[in-house]
Formats: sequence, C-alpha cells, structure tokens
Amino acid sequence: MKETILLLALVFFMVAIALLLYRVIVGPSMPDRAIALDTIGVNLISAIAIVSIVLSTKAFLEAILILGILAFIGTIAFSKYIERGVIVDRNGDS
Amino acid sequence: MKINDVILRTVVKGVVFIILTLGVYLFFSGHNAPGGGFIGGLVLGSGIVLLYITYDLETVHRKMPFDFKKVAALGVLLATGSAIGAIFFDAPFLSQTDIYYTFPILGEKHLTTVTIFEAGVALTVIGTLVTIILSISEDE
Amino acid sequence: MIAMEILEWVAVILVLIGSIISVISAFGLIKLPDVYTRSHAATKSSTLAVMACLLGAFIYFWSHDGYVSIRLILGIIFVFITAPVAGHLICRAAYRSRVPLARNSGQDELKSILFDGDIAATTVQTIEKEKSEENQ
Amino acid sequence: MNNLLVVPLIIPIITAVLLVFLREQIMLQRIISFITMIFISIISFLLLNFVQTDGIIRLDFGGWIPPFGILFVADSFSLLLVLTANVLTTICLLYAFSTIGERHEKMFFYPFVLFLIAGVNGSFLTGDVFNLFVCFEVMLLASYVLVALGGKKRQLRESLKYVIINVVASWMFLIALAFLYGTVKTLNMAHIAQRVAEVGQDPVLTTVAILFLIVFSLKAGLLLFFWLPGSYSVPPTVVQALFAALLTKVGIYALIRTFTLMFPLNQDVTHTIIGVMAGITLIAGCMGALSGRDIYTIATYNVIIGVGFILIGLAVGTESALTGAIYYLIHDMLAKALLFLLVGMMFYVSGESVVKKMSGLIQNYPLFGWIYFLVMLALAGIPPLSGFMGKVLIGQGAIENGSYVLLAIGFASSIIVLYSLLRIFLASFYGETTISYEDRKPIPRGAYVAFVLLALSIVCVGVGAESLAIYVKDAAKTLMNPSIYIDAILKG
Amino acid sequence: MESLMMILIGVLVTVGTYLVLSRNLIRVILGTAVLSHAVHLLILTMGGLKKGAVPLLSQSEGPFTDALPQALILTAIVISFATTAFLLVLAYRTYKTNGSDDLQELRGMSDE
Amino acid sequence: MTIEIAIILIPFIMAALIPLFNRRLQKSFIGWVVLVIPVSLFLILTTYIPRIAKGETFSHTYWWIPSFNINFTTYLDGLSLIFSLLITGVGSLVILYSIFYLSIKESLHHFYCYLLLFMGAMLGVVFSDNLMVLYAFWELTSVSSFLLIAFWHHRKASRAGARKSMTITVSGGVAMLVGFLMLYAMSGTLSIREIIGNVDEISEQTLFIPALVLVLLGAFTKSAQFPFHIWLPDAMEAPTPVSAYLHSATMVKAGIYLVARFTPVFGGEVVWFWAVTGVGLLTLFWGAFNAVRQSDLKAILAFSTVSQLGLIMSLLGLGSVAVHLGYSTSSVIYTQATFAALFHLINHSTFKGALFMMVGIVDHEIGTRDIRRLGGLMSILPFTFTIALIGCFSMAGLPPFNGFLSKEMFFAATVSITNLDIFSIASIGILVPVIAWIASVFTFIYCAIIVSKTFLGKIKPDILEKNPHEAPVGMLISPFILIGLVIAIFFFPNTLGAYILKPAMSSVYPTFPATAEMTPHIYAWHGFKPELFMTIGVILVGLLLYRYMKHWIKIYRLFPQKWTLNAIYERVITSSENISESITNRYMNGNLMHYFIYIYVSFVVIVAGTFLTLEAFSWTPSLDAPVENYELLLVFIMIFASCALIFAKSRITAVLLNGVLGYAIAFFFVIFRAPDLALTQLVVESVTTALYLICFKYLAELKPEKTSKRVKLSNGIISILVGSTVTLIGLAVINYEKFESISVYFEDSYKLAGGKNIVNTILGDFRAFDTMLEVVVLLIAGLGIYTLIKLKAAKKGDADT
Repeated sequence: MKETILLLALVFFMVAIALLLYRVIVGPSMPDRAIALDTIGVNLISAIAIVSIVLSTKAFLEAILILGILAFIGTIAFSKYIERGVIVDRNGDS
Repeated sequence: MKINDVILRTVVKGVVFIILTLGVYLFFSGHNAPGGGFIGGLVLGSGIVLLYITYDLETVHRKMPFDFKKVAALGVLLATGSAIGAIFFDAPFLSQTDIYYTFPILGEKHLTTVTIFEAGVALTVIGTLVTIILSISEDE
Repeated sequence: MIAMEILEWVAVILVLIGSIISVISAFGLIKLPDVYTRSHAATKSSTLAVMACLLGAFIYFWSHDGYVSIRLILGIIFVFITAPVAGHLICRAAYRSRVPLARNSGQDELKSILFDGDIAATTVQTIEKEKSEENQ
Repeated sequence: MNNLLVVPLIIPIITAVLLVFLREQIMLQRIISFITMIFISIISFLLLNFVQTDGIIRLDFGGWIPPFGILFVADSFSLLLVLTANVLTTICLLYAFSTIGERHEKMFFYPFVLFLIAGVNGSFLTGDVFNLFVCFEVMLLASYVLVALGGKKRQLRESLKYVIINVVASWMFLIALAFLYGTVKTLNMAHIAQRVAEVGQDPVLTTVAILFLIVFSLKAGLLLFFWLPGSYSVPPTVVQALFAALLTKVGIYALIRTFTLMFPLNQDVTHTIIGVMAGITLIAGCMGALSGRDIYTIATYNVIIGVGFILIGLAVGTESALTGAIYYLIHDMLAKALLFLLVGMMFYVSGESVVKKMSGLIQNYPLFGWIYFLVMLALAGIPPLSGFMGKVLIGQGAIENGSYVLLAIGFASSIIVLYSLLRIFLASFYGETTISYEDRKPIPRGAYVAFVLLALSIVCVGVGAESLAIYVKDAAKTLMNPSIYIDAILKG
Repeated sequence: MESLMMILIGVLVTVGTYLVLSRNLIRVILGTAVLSHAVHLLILTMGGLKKGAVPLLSQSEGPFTDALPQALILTAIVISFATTAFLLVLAYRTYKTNGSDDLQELRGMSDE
Repeated sequence: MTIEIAIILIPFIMAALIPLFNRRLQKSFIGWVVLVIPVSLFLILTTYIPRIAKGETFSHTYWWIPSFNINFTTYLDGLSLIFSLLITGVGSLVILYSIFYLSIKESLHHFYCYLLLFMGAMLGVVFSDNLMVLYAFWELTSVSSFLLIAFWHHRKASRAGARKSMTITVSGGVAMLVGFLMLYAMSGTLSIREIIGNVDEISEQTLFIPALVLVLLGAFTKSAQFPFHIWLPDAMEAPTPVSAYLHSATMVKAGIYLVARFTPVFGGEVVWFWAVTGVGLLTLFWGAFNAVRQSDLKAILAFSTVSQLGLIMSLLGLGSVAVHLGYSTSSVIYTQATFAALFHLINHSTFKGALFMMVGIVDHEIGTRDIRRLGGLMSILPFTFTIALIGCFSMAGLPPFNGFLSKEMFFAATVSITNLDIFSIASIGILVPVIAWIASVFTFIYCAIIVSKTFLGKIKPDILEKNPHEAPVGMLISPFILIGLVIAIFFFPNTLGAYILKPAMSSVYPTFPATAEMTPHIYAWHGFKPELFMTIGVILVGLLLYRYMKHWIKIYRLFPQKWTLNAIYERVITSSENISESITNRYMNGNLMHYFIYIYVSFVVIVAGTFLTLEAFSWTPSLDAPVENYELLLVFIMIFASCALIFAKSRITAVLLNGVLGYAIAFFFVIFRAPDLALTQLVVESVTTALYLICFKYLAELKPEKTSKRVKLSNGIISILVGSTVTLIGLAVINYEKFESISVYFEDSYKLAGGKNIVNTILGDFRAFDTMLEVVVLLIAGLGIYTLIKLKAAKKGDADT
C-alpha cells in the first residue's frame, strides 16, 4: 500500500516533469525555459528522495544535496547568460 | 552597466562554503559510501566555478593565486607517483596498501595509499576544470 | 511499533502531498501568462513540494531505520536558501532582457527607471540578442 | 622485473607532467624528452628479448589476478610495435628540435608528444579491452591537440572534422564494448577469448566482433578513412609523421588482436569482410594517390594503401601472411614517418605543395633527394629494403590461401605506390632547379640526422630481416595459436 | 525494463546520429553529447538492471547489482566530458578563424 | 668469400665508394678507375671457361634470411657464364667508350655509380639461384636503368622515358614475383635448381600455368616484347653508352636469360611454347616493321633491338619443344633452336653494341641523329662508316659476318618446327617461317636505311658548317673490338660453340646428355637448304623494296596516331589519373556530413547485414526486469526531449534539452542503483552546460538547417537504421546469459581492498589503472584547451614546418 502510494507520487512527479518539459520546449522566452529546467531539477530531488524510500537505501542522499546545489549553479549561470551573454566576467567593473 | 549582485554574492558565500565542505566530505567518504576522488574533485571544482560565476576572474584570482594547470599536473604526478611507489617495494605497479595507525590524538585511523591516489585524481579534476573555464573566459 | 507505523504513513502522505503540489505547480507553469508569474509558481510551490518530499523522506528514514539524515536536513535548508535567490536572479534577467509582461498585468514601474536615459543604448544590444534567440 | 612492462607508458606520462612545470626551459625540455624516449626504447628492446627467453610476460596492476584486474601483456607482437614506435618517435623528436619552433615548444609540444606515445604504447600493451579504450583516448586526445596545434585556418577546419569523427568513433567503441560485456561478461582479452571459444563464437558474438571491426576500421583507416587525408595534411610536419606512423597502426594492431585472439573462430564471415574492406581500401587509396596533384595528398593516400595492404595479411590469416603483416607494419611505420618528414621538408624548402610547381630539388639537396628515392623504393616493396619481406610473405600467404583477388590488388597497389611517388621524384626532385645553390633555404642539421637515421633503419630492417625473424616468427606463432596467449594469462 | 531501455537507447542513438549529420557545428556537438548519453545507458543496461542492491557493502548484504559497468561508465563520463570540452573550444576557435559554423562551408576545397 | 660473390659485390662496393671519393678524384681520371673493374672481372670470368666447358658448376650459399628460405646462393653454370661474360665484356668496352664520349662537365660520378650499380645487379641476376634474390637483383636493374635513363634529368623527354621504363619493368617484375611465389607455394623451395629437380610434381598443380604466365610477363616486360616494348624506344633518351650497354647488350637480355633459365621448368607446356614463340615472332615482326619508319638513328636501333630480342625469344620458344618431347634422338634436332638463340644472343651483342657506338659517334661529331638531316658522311667519318657497314651487314644476316650464321640457324629452326605434329603446330605452324622471313626482309630494309641515309649520298650543307671530323681514337677502340668479334665469330664459330654455348645448352636441357647433336657444328656453307633460299629471298626482296620505298611507305599511315601502343599507354595513364581524380574528389569532398553518411551506411550494411544474415536475433522479454509506470513516463520524457532537440531552433533551448536528458539519465542511474554514477552525471552535466554557455559567447546562434527535404529525409532514414541496429543487437544481447559476470569477484571488495563502496574500489584499486589514465586524459584536455586558445596562428611570415 505504502509502496503503491509512493509509486503514485513518482508518477505525479513524472507528470510534472513532462509538463515542465513542455515549457522548456515551447518557451516562449529564455527565462521561461531556464525556470522550467530549474524546476525539473527541483522535482527530481523529490523523485530521488522517493526512490530512496522505495529502495530503502541511503546511498542517494548525497545526490539530493548535489542536485540542489547544481540546479542552483545552473540557474545562476543561465540567468547571467540571459542577462549579460557572459557567464564569467573578466573583472569586477563590467 | 553595473549590475547589482549583492543578493547573489551574499548567498553564494554561504553556499560555496557548503559545497566545498560537501566536496571534502565526498572525497573522504568515497571508499565506503558514494563519493571518491572524482566526485569530490568535481564538486570542489564546481564550487570554484560557482565563485568565478558570481564574482569575476580577477577577484577570484587574487584570492586563489594558483596556476591551475600546474595543479592538474601535480594531481597526475601524485596519482602516478602513488602508483609507481609500489615498484620500490617489489610489488606490482599500482599495488595499494593500507595500515591501521594509531595517531596520538585522533586515535586509530585507517590509512591507505588509495587516498593519495584519489587525492591526485581530485586535484587533477579540479585543476582541469578550472583551467578549462578560465582559459575560455580569458579568451579575447 | 504503531508509532513507527504512523510515522511512516505520515511520511508517505507528505510525499504524496508534495507530488500533488508539484503537479499543480507544473500546471501553473503551463497556464500562467508570463515569465514573472510562472516564476512565482516555480519557485514557491515547487519549493514547497520538494520540502514536503524531503521531509517525508527524512521522517521515513528516521522511523524505519532510526537514521537521522543530516544530508536531508541540509538539503532542505539548501533548497530553502537557494530557491528564492534563483527565482530572483532569473526574473531579474528576464526583466533586463525585456521579456514582456503579460498583457493584463498592471503598470510596469521599473521600466522608466531602468530603461531610460543612458542605459537605453546598452539594452538595445540585449534586445537584439533576445530577438535572435527567439526565432520561434 | 614485470614492472618494467609499464615503463613505456608511465615514464612518458611522468616526464610529460614534469615538462609542464618546465615550460619556459626549452633546452631542458628537449634534453629530458629525448633522454626519456631513448630510455624507453632501450627498455622495450630489453623486454623484447626477455619475451624470447621467458615467453609472454604480464604485469597485473595492483596484483589483482586476471581476469579481474587490468594487466599489461607483452608478447613479441606488441613489443615489436612498441619498440618501433619508440625508436621512430625518438628520431622524429630530433627532427622536431630543429624545426618545430619556440612557439610550439612553449605550448607543451613535447608533453603532448609524450602523451601520444604513452597512449600508443599502452594500446599495444594492454590486455584488457576497456583499458584499450582508455589508452586510445589518451592517444586520441593528445592527437586532437597536436593536430590543432598552431591554430591556422585550414588546420582548425580539418582538425575539427578529425575530432568529431573520432569522438563518434569512440562512442561506437563503447557501444561495441557494452555489447561485448553484455555477452561474455568480462573485459580481459584472454578471458574473452576463452569464453568465446567455450561457446564457439555464435552469431551474436560474431556480430559483436563485426562491431569491433567497424570501430577499429575507423581508427585504422580501413575503408572508413575519410577523416584521414584532410587531417594528416594540416599539422606540423613532425606531427604528421607521427600520425602517419602511429595512429593508424594502433587501429591495425587492435584489428589483428581482435581477430586473432578474441574472435578467431568464424573466419568465413569476419575475414571475408575484412578482405573485402581491405580490397576496397586499396583501390580507393590507389585512386587517391593517382589523383593527387600535391605532395600531401599523395602521401596521405599512401598511408591508406599501406593500411589496406597490411590488412590483406590479416584477411588471409595464414601464419606466413601474419608474419608478413607484422614485417610490413614495422616497415610501414618507419617508412611512412620518413615519407612525411620528407614531404614536409619539401614544402618547407620550396614553399609549395603542388608537385608541378617544384623542380630540381635534388640539385640543391642531393642527400635529401636520394633519401626520398630510397623511401620510395622501400614503400614500393623493392628488395632489399624494408617493404620487401612483408610484401613477399603476405603474397605467400595469399597464395597458400587461394586469395588471388586480394593478392592481385595488393601487388598492383605497390606499383601504384611506386608510380605516384615516382611522379613526385621526377617532377620535384629532378628537372632544372629554379633556385641557385646559394639562395637555397638550408635544411636544418637535425632534420638531416632524422632523415639519415630513418633511412638507415629502413635499410637495416630490409637487409637485416633475419635478425628480426626470430621476433616476428614468435609473434606470428602467438597470433596463430591464441592458446599460448590465453594460457600465459589465465594459467599461473 | 531492459527491452524498454534498449528502445530508448535506440531512439537516443537515432537522435544523436541525426544531429551528427547536421550542417551546423553546435548541432553536431550536441549530437555527440546525445550519443554519449545513449552509450552510458547502454553500458548500464548491459550489466543487467535491477538485479540486486546498491553496490555498497555498508548498506546491504547482497546480492548486488553489477558494479563493473558502473565503474566503466564513470570513466566514460569523465572522458566524454574532456572530449566535449575540447570539441567545444575547437569548434569556436574554428568558427572564429574560418568565420563559419556551417560544415558545408567548411569543406575547404576551394579556398586554398 | 668465394670469387663469385666477390664478382657480384665488387661493382656495388665501387659504386658506393665513388660518391664518397668524388671530391678527391680527378674528373678525367674517374672513368679509368672504373674501367679496371669490368676488365678484371671479365678476365676472372674467362678463367672459368675451361672448367665450365668440362661440365663443372659452381655453387655457394650464404645465409641471408634463412628463416624464410631466402639465401644468397650463387650458381655459376654455362648459361650464367655467357651472360656474365657479356655483361663484363661489353661493360668494359662501354666504359672505355664513355670515357671519351661523356664530357667531363657532366656529373660523371653519378654516371659511373649508376653504371656499376647496374653491372652488379645484372651479375646478381645471372648468378642467383634463389628466386627472391634473383628478384631483388632484377628490380635493382630496373632501378639503375631508371637512373641511367634519367641521367640528363633536366630534359623532359628523359624523365618521361625513365618513368615509362620504370613503371613497365617494375610492373613486370612484380608479376614475376607473384609467379615466383606461386612456384614456391608449389615446390616449397626457392632454389631454381631444386625446382627444376621437382618439375614433375609441380607441373601437375593448378597454379602451374598462372605461375608460367606471370614469370613470362616479367621476362617480356624486361626484354621489351610486344606489347611491352614501348618503353625501349623512349629509353633512348639515355646517353648513348647506356643505350649500347643496357638496351642492347645486357638488361634487355635479362628476360632472355629468365626464359632460358626457366625452360627446364615450364618448357613442356603448350602455353609456354606458343607464348614465347608467338610473342617473340610478333615482336620480331613489329620491331622490324616499325624500325623502317623511324627517322632517328637511335630509334631505328631501338626498334631493331626490340625486333632482334623477339627473334631470340622466338628461338627459345621453338627450342622448348624439345623439353616437351623429352630426350630422344629425334627430338634433339629441336634443341638447335635454343643453340641458335644463345648464339644469336652473343652475335647481337657484338654488332648491336658496335652500331650503338657508331650512332653515338655520329651524334657526338655531327650533333644530330636525324637521318633526314644526315647523309654522305662516308668521306668524313670513314672508320665509323666501316663500323656501320659491318654491323648492319651482320644484322641483316649477310656473310661473312656472324649474323649470317645465326640467322641461317634461325631459319632452319623455323622450318624444322613445321614438321612437328603437336601443340596444333600442324595447322598454323607454317606461319612461323613466313613471319620470320617477312620480318627479316624488313630487317634488311632498315639496315640498308642506316647505312645509306647516313653515309651515302650527298652531304647536307648545314652539317658542313660544323666542320665535322672523325672521332678520336679512344672512341673508336670499342666499336672496332666489337666489329673484330663480329668477323672473328664468323670464321671461328665452333670454338665459341664448344667452350661457351655447349655448357649453356646443358643448363637449358639438364636432362639431356651432351651429345653431338646438342652442339651442332656450325658451317658457313651447308648446302642448298631451305634456309639458304630464304636468305637469298630476303636480300632480293629487301633490295627491291628498298628501291621502291617511296611507293609503299604510305601503308604506315594506315596506323592512326591515336591507336599506337604509345598513345594507348599514355591515354590509359592519363585517363586513369583523371578518373581517379574525379571519383576521389567526388566523395572526398571535405563535407563532414557526407563522411558521416558513408561511415554510418557502412556501419549499417556491415553490422546489420551480418547480424541479420547470421540470424543472430532473439528476444525473450520475459527475462526482463519489471517496468514501473513512472519509469515508462520517464522514458517517454526522454524520447520527447531528445526528439525536441532535433527541432530546437535556438541553441539555448538545445542546451537546456540536453540538460533535461542529462538529468533524466542521472535519475535512471538512481533507479538502477548507481549512486556514484548519479552524482558524477549530475555534476558533469551541469559543468558541461556551463561550458556550453561560456563558449556560446564566441559562437553564432543556430540557423535553420539549409538542407533540402530530401537530404533531411535520407539522413533521418540513416539515423533510424543506425538506431534500430543498435536496438536489435541490444535486444539479442540482453538475453545472452551464458556466462557469469566477473564482477562477482568484486563483491568481496572489503576483504580484498578494504573498501565498502564496490564501484569506488573498482575505480581506485581493481581497475585503478583506468582511473590513472583517465586523469591523464583530463590533463591533456585541459592543457589542450589552454594551448588551443593561447596559441593562435601567427599573422604572416611564419614558416613553421
């Protein structure tokens, strides 16, 4: 029963990801897509958490943390790219 | 156009600290849990990359004045060195060995040469990652 | 024993709630009219969803294995800190790259401050860039 | 003792890394890299002789017994190639010292060459398929860098194609590896051979073998050589020479290993396909060589012809054919390196790469011209130079086996080789010179030393074929009887 | 599951191949990236899926899922990172010097 | 070190020394130094004559590559002796002649070096018993001949001639090599003598005839037999001493030598008989026929050489009948053809050598060899005229010169062959004497042309302007010696026969006892036999035709310029070059897309082809792990994302979609219990995405693909085929459960390597070597990117090689 619910939750997450994927593909603007990807990442965090419960293993908890970090880094990179076209500035004045 | 990055920079200071800690943790936990030289190195490297993204080349370089090419080279040297060490003990190349050694304060610890090897790996990963990002960003 | 069972159920329900919120938030991302409102759906409700899930997982491991996962707590905190910043940055980027507001939104007050005067010249570049990237 | 086996791989790597720290001291870089190459050449020669007395030697890395760990295996075949590769790289370095220029030298030129040779040596020596992939990658990445080193317009363009095709080829390699692991569940070559023999190479395994054929063909330039002519004509001369001598040969080595050791049991299918591919390669190579109007084109298509010819030896598959293939491999490595060095020097002294725009070079550079003449004869398989023994033995094998079509194509190709190179000789070296002896661009002394050494080695390999015979025969014997190899790895 | 994965891998290979056959440089590079994804999944699939526990001795007693493909993929991922990075830089250097990212224009038969 | 090996090696050693001591030697001195060698070699060889005549042979073996049966075996018998005497004898005379012929401004050291090289190679050919060594020397003669022909390489014609001769003779050599290899495969030995010994076993085998044909190809190309003769006239661009030496007396005779040497092996075959005889006769006729129309003296001689070689060749063919018949009193008569061949071989060398030297003198003194510009030189060059007269008489087969004797024997042989009733000689055998006779008529005509157009008639005025005079004595010595021989042999033919020809005959017919019939007594006068009438007929008809040449010379116009062998050869070469070029340029067009299409198509054809034809496909889905709903969804998401990637119109979208794929794969890694992978994949994916973004600064935005619909469709089909090939093989492989994985071993990782993370212990310990190299890969990539960016092409004047 519990497992069924967990799997159901996973299906929900997948549906959400699918919807977000639609947003990534369709846009219309770049920030839309970036946000969608960010959200996919965040949803994946949840999904990984659920899978860990299903498999009852603690091996993936690092992955959760890492994914959180990386989604953040990714979003920063995207936003900087969208805003300035450059990710790494040469010096502080630009 | 100067864009105000105060919020970002404030948060990143904390986040980078977490990332670096996590990286070190992953590096050391590698032998028994997920992690290891590669992942540790990658996480540490991406932490540094995050710094570059939030700040800029000059600022970060002032704080970390390394030649990352040499860091990478050093890493390879460490990895190969630990591998070659076995030859001098008449063991096959790359033989790893481990001992349990009781430190004065820390107590008994499990020490292995794998750790040296992994440290080499991690250093190379960091060095390469940053070299790549830096070289490209510095390009005219 | 029963307490454990209940806790596990709590965890599972939390996870379920999280998943439902996430679907709703995803619908929000589809339905809302412009990037700024979508960002709201993404950052706020998704963060809620993920926190519910992680909390669920935390409770589950606590009750099931008696394992208190620091990593999960850290994860929650981390998402808690970073999600708003990310949302802020992306919205600012969107605004600066002049992604249009939805038609039915109110007045754009920042516009006159940001895009007037000497700054206008630089923004032309961004607009052009945006145009070239928006070929659809 | 066994630890010596890793020397040809690890010493260049360590030296290369050390040279990274010595970036500014060019003289020191030269000396160190040269000494390193001489050192590993000596070591590989010693190893070759050890193998004669003690049989196949292996080095289990970390002491993990096969098939679980990675290991280096040295039999005569691999060591012969390692030795040849190292010797000619040493000589090419001599050429590089006087020609490559400070700009390149400061940009880690020597480290990259050393990485390249490390990858090549590793590919020859490894006894594990996945490790072969990794060694390939070491070699390939170094080659990617070397081919683009200099950043000229044309160079970047061609190297881009080279890199993309090779990246795709690498992924194909991994696909093949995945299927291999999916079927035999092991990665050790000897163990694979044993397991394949156990079930008698059924159709699925043969398909996997064919996948490997495609992958290695891409690397070797067998039939799928499209990347080769462009990318071999753009980098600095010495890099071209190294490429021509080493890169395709590694692919050929892998092919020979795969189809003599791992998948030797369904030769009707596999060797027929190899034969057809080799035949088409030869024809296409000959057409390319005939079509060429500039020296680089002619030289690069000659590389392709060489590949086709060696693989006829594999397709025929008899002991004498394989012996011939090994002889020819050694010859081809030396002669192609020399050919590319010469061609590059022609471009350097005349500033032209079109055959007809050069004339009378031999009057200003007699020794240079005669060495070209020599290598031309060697490549055409004229006795007693190095190409002869391989050609004869492959021909012998083809006759024993009844592969007359391949025999005809192969021998006809040697005439085309001669014809195409002769055209260069007659047009560019002979004839009236337009530049007086005083105005000529002098050839650096280091280049001459490299030419003469390589030319001498060609003559020695040809005339002294007997002194190589014990090694080559032993190598062919091991190739023909995979059980020798398997037993050396898995028993004791 | 394995069959499903094989179909997915097939689709990925198809997409990768199609992209590699493009004229545009970036598409080609993305194609190689997709191919590398497919390859990693393939190696994993070849080890057998869901056949055992996470290969951590501290977490369970086994049987474990096949760990060797995982190690291989890890190596492959890192190598693919290295090559992709190099390829990207090479691509933009080529673009800058040759002034085109269209591979048909980069044929280079006429200009030299 | 025996004398035979020394004889071969000395020329080589000297050839190597000349360039070394070039600077020390006086230029005028160099020829005299070189002359010592052939003279002394000749003298040494003459000491062998009595012993060889007694039937002795000399054989010595030196190891060269014994592992593959390639040994340096010298073998000196009657046949070798004839040739070696010719090589050294004519060689001495030619060098003596060239000392006066070549100006000291020429690069003499090259000339003599090549000449010595050639001499050594020739001696090697005739002394080798081992097929491979024979082949080695054989090719060396081609190479040295190439060098000599191209001696004046600043002339375009020289280069063209050299190229042609090299291409044709080396091709023939390669064919011969294949023939030798076939012989080796049949007999298991490379020694000619052993092959002759086993001839009965060999002739049964299927490869026998191919081997025969291939060996003959070698001989024919070298001996300039029809249709390979085209290189010989072009080779006349060489300095005249070279022509005299290589292209009349020695190198072209190597083919003759080969045929004679292999007569005991192949002689019994009908193919051999007809090929050698037929090609010989054809060449005899064609050479003579073409010689008549030439206007260059040297070209006339070249074609005449071709023709004479055909004569010798056809004689050898006729003689091979005896091998077929085996020894009996009736069959011995046919050996006389071979005897005549060997006899004519010597005769030809003498008179043709002299004639070439004569042409050289004319060229040297008058400055032209064109018969249209020459005439009446008899009074200016009386000695030269004598040489020409005697040489031409001999060549035309007139008494009292040696050519008469051998020509008579030739006629006799052709007539006697018609009596035979094997090899379907009865039906077409009558053609043999007919062709021989017609060819002799033409021979007579061109001999007449040489003598009359050059020396008779009026002196053309432009010649006189140059104030010509007779050649220096030194230049006349050699031709006069040869002319002396021409006469001497006529008067003492039987001395030659007994000491030199007889032992050679027993080399050609090793199984025949040396009876008197084998070495017939040669008479200048032997009664009114058919051959005498034939000779008389030749003279009469020849004179007649020469007289009325103007009237029938037009028939040459019937042969259109377009269809001469030379033109065909040129056309084959150029068209094959052009066709190759157009094909190669068509598919090697630099377009990466096309290259990939070739690669993928071959991939599909070869791999899927094998897979399907071997029926390797099998699929049992029941063995699969179960599929959960969410996994199915994830698969769909991935498929969807990847398809969207194809249609992505902006690069950011594409990169984002790639990121989605990366994330999804990481999630698969989670589902499939690979935590380390999931971590690595996530980090690498993010870093890669960042890299893309950084590099986008320098790259252009995606443009819509400009490819046509058809290309897109075909690309799509190819991709689908590739993808489905992988899928199908994968489906077959996942059910392949015959073995247990080696990774079971790694599950003891804690015990073995002290680590509880199996993947990590594999990476760090079991397979640490991979990891180490992978780190190296990373370093290379990092450094590589650095250099790629920093090392930009220098602007101009940067000549790095």
